[in-house]
Amino acid sequence: MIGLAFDILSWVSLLIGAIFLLVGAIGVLRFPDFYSRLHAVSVSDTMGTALILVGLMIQGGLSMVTVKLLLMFYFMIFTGPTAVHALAEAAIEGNVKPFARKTGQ
Amino acid sequence: MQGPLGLYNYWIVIVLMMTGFYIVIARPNLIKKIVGLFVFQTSVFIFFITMAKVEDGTAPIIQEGVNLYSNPLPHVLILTAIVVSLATTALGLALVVRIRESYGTINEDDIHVQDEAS
Amino acid sequence: MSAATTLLTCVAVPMVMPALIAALHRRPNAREAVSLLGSGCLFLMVFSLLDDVRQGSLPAIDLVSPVPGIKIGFAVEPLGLMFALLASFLWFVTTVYSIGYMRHHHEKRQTSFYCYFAIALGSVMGIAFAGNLFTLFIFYELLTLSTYPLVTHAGNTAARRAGRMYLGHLIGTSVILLLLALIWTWSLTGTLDFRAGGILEGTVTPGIASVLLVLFVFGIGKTAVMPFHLWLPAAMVAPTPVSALLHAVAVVKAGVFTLLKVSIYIFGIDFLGQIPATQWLMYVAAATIVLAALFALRQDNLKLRLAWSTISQLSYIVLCALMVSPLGIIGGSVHIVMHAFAKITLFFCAGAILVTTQKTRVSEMTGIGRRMPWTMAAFTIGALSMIGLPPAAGFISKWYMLLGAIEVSQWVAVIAISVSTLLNAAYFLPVVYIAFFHAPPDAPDRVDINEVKEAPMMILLALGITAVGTVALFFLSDLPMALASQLVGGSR
Amino acid sequence: MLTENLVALQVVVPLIFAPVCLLLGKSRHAWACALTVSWLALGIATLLVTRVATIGTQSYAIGAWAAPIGIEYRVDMAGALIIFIIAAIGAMVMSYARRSIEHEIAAENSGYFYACYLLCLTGLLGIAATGDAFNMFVFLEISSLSSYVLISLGTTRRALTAAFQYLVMGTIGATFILIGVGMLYMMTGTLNMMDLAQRLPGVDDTRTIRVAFAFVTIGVSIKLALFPLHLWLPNAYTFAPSVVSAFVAATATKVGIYVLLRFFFTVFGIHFSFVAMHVGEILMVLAVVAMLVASLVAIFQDNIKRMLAYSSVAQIGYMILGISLATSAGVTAGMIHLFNHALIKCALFLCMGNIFLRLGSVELHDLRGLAQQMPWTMAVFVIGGLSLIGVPLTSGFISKWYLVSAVLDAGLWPLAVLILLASLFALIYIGRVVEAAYFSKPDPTAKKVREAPASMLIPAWLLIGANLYIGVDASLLAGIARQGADILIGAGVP
Amino acid sequence: MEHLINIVLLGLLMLAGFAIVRTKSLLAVAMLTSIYSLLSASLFVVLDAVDVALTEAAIGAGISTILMLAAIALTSDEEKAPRHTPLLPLFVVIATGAALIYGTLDMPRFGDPAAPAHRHVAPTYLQDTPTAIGIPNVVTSVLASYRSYDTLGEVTVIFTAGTGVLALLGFRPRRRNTEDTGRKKLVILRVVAKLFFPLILLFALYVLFHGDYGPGGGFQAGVIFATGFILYALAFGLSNSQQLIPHQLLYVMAAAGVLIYGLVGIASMLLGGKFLEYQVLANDPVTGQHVGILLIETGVAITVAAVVLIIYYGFVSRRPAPGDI
Repeated sequence: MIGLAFDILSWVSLLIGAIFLLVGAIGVLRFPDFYSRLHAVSVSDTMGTALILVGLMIQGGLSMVTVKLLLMFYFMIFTGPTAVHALAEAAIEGNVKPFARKTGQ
Repeated sequence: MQGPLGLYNYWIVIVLMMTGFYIVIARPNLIKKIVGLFVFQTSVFIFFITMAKVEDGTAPIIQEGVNLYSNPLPHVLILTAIVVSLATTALGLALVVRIRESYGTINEDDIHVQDEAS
Repeated sequence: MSAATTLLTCVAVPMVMPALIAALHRRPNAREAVSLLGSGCLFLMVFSLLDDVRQGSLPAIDLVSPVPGIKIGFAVEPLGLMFALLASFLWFVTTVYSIGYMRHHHEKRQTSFYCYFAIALGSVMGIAFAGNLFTLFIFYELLTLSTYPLVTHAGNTAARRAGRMYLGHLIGTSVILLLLALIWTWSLTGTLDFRAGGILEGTVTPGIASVLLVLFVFGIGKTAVMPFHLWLPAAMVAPTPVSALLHAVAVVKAGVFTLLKVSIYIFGIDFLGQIPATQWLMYVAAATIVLAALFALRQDNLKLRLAWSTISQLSYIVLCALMVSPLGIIGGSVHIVMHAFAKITLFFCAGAILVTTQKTRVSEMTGIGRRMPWTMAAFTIGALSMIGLPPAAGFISKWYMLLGAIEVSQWVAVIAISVSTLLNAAYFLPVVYIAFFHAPPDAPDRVDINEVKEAPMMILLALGITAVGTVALFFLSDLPMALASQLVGGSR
Repeated sequence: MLTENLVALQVVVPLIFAPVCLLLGKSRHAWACALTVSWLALGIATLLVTRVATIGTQSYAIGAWAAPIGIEYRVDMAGALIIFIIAAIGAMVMSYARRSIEHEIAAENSGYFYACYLLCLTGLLGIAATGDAFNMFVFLEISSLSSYVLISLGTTRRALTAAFQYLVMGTIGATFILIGVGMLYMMTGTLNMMDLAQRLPGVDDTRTIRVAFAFVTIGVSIKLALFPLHLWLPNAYTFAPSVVSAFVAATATKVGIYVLLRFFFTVFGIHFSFVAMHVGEILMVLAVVAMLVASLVAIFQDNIKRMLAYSSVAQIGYMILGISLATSAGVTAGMIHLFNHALIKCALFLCMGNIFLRLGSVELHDLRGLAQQMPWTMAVFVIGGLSLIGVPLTSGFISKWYLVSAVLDAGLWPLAVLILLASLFALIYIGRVVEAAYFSKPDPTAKKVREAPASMLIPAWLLIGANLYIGVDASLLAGIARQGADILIGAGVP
Repeated sequence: MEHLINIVLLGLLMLAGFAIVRTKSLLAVAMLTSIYSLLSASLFVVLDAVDVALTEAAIGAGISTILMLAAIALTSDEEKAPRHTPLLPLFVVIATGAALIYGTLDMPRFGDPAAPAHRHVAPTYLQDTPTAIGIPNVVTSVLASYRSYDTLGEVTVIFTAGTGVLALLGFRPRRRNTEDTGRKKLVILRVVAKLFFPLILLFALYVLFHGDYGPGGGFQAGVIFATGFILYALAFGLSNSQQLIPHQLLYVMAAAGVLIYGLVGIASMLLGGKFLEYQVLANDPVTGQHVGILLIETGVAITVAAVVLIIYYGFVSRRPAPGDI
């Protein structure tokens, strides 16, 4: 019974994570400029991977695998946002202008 | 999977190989050529690893209670080949950088023009 | 000194002489003395071998073997000895001549001239004493290579072009055809030794033998059988002593000598008769005789005329080599000697005229006989010998040739010899006639045209010796005849 | 310890000293180190040859893992001959190298140069010694990568493009070999050549093995610059530093030919290669075309190094022609020519190095009248050239002799004519250089140059001496080559 | 299920491959190549080749991509259209591909346990490794012991590449304070990098020493080790990272790795064994194997780390050339 509950929980987590990733990917394709794309990908990606890792941890139970997944989780939490931040920083330095709808007309 | 369909993996790998090979011989851009070689070699690695796979086997790390493993030898060969590929890529790119410095271009056609002129 | 050692020394002496000559390049007198001394010694050494051969012992020595079944080695046999005697004697004479010619003609780079000359003579000795076909081939190539610098001696564009022609023909034919024939023979028989009666008989079919014979005859480009004859006129850009000794005697005679050796010792005269190609090749030789004589008729340049005459005369010997007749072989062998003496005399004369009057064309030589009576007298003797009239040596060889041709009923050969005799007369006698009986033109240099102003002493001396030799050989033909008979006797 | 580990030491000694060379840096110590190691390798190779000649094929299980499990080093007479010529050329080139390298390569790069040189030597020796198909690939890559570097160190920028071109083609070739080896492994489960030879007959009627054969052949053909896959070679030899041209020209393609021999005769077996796959006919045509076309192209080159490069393509044609006959005589001829050509080409390229050192150019028109100023160097060229043509008493003649008689034995006399015709072309291109150097008047504005230093002349003359010695007495070489060929033809029976 | 993942991954690989052909921007090509490599690494996991997957991810997707980006930064980004029609290359490629497909027709089916490749030598490795070598990871045992000579060759290859890049691009240490001025904003990156740098090195050591038991070994460890330094260099600038590890030390390390490997071989010879016969290194053969494998894996890691850094520094310390013509 408990097993089934964990299973359901894990699958829900995995599924939501996947949806997040998908949404992020769609965002990258649909958004008009670099910064907004970055936005789309950073937030949803971090969340998505985090959820997937949680789902997997539930699957793994109390084992060495879960410890490794935890470590990965730790890494993801740090590196994802940092990388996106560095990208944005580099874009500013490289004079990438944000998209702005022309006013008037 | 039985019958000729059991070979689909190889066929796709061959398509991948030929993609890389095509980039090498058809593209005049030197970096693109190196990329082509990289793709070509990586696809050959997939070919080797594919042949090492044993249906229902697991990674060749000996564990209790498992007695069907995939073939470890191609893995070893490919480990070596990957490093060779890295070496080739590094050397090729270094050459590209030097060529760009002395020719001002990395396009093979332009280089030919310059060589003919000299 | 044993005969074998003498044999080696004969080849080695001219080969090491260049070192001495080069060392003495600042002292022309010493240098030329070395040349003279060397050539004299060589002749004496070759002469010392004569006794052995006459007594029937044939000294031989083998050195190394680069490929199994193939040796580099030397041996004496009558034909080779005859050729060696001839070449070494004429070398001595030519050296005398060269000293006069080169100095008076102010040639450059005389040291290298003498060096290459010596090497070329060494190669001729190697050819003459070669113990097998392989050794012969090596020296054959060496001769080509060592005479190449002599041909291009002038260093100008014309000389270089001639040099290319020379190398192209000689190396080309020898590498593609002769070498192929050589290797083929070796792979068929496993040996390249000269053996009395030949080595091919019994091992190959007449068909293959035909192909081999064709390869040999054309491969030995030095015989200047048409169509591989153009190198010889081209080589005439060389200094006259080179033309005289090498391109009238040493090089071309090495060619026909090789062919004689091949037909006697590789094919064997008897086997030669069974080969279908022999007959056809004889026709080629006969055609060469006549055509070259016709070409000679049209040359105004004296040296070129002599060169075409040489082509014609060489094919006599080729004809004899293929005639399958002992008398023919005798005639051919003796003709090597007879023609050599006559032709070298003629070339000496051409050189003498060039040095003295700077003239090269026959049409300019009107009345030259009055100015250079000795030279032109020698020329006349040479011409007579060429035509084959007594009392010149050429008569003897031609006589045997004709006898041989009649003996085996080769009427084409008989006709070719007869026609060419007429043609010889037609292109030599006008020279004599112009020189002696035409009035000289108005002399631009205000010397008395009737005053005798002969060539330098050394030149005269040399051409005198050979002219006398030409006559003397008519009366004293025993030695060459004896050697030639021994040759045929041995092969029977 | 020494004698039983000889085979391993042959390869391992240069390998271990390559990093040492790198550490020694730009000082002359690097050269001294490379020199010592090269001569050491030659010493080991000499011992190895005698050992193989006296007690037969040497097999060495690395790590003590017996053959199909571990990697085997296997040196038979053919392999020993190749190892010996590589080591000998290596020693000669290194003795020569110092002055030339100081002149042509920036001082800060010389340490890298010597390290790469030793690596290249390692790779080549490894290919010749190994009995394992994949190990061969690894060592092929060592030698290839290091030769890309060596070539790229040439004096002009075109060296870079030449090296790049070589890198691309070489990698394609290596990848083809890898595909082929993979298929072989797939069908047999082994990588050891002897084991492959035993297991292949059971599966050799499959399409996979046929394709594997084709890929290995094409891959190796790229490496050995078989016409028409030779496109990388002329540029590479022309623009590489002189020392590298001499070393690579004399060894790299030769090793390629050895690999081809190994695969054709040992691994696939003579029946499969020549009867089932008809590789003999294909190679024969390509070889003849290479001989004639490359020789013709060589005639029209004004850069002498380029001319020699095309000549190499042509000479490879000779070797392949011998192999394509698939007879004992043919393979013997191929191996003899392989050996001789290494000696000849190395001497000729060293000679070019001398000229480049003094003249700064190897263009034909700059060479006019050079024979007066550099008589010893030009004498090397003349003798080497004569040997290339195949004049008697030089080693080239011996090769031609064996080759033509092998061709005649096979009943293919038109080929014999073509071989001799190609040597005439050689006469023409060598003749052009000789004519310029000896029989042309020097340009009056040209600067006077001195003869090259003795350190550069002696190695070249040693090679020429060996060349002439073989020309006079080839029985030793021919015997070894025959023995090697018989082992190959006999499908590796020791 | 595995087949499904397999097919999806292969499909994605094909997409990536075609995208590489079509894309003109070289930076995009470099990223696509990285994706290609990562996809193949995933495929390797599916196909049970975990060691290879780790290596491919580290080397193919990681280091190679960095090198490509560095090279593009030094050259130019745009690819010009080819001047010749691609008919001949297309023909060659199709012919080669057709030959290969022809060759596949007699191959054993994918995953067939009865294929000859799985019956002949490989079973010996799988059976003997636990007893003869005493470690569970068969890939490591084959790599480091059965076929350790290949691995020596492999280290030599990478060493050759390092030497070659040195010879081609040189390697000049930068002075301080030439490039750090513009990077004041990178605070976050620097903090994170500082945090992760020791962890990465630690992880490299884990991969090195755990290679006997799980996926990993000298190569992967060396690359990861080098990645740590590359991260440091990205965050803190080249000169700072070079202070961390002076370039002379890199030379010595690159050489030392190969030497360690070679000398282990020589040592086993001197102890009376064959080249690289580890059994003689200790009294007990299995211990000998352990010692030998550990030593050579360390050698591999040292050389790989040093060479990767040498190559990286070689590229990035080079000034970009002036604009394209």
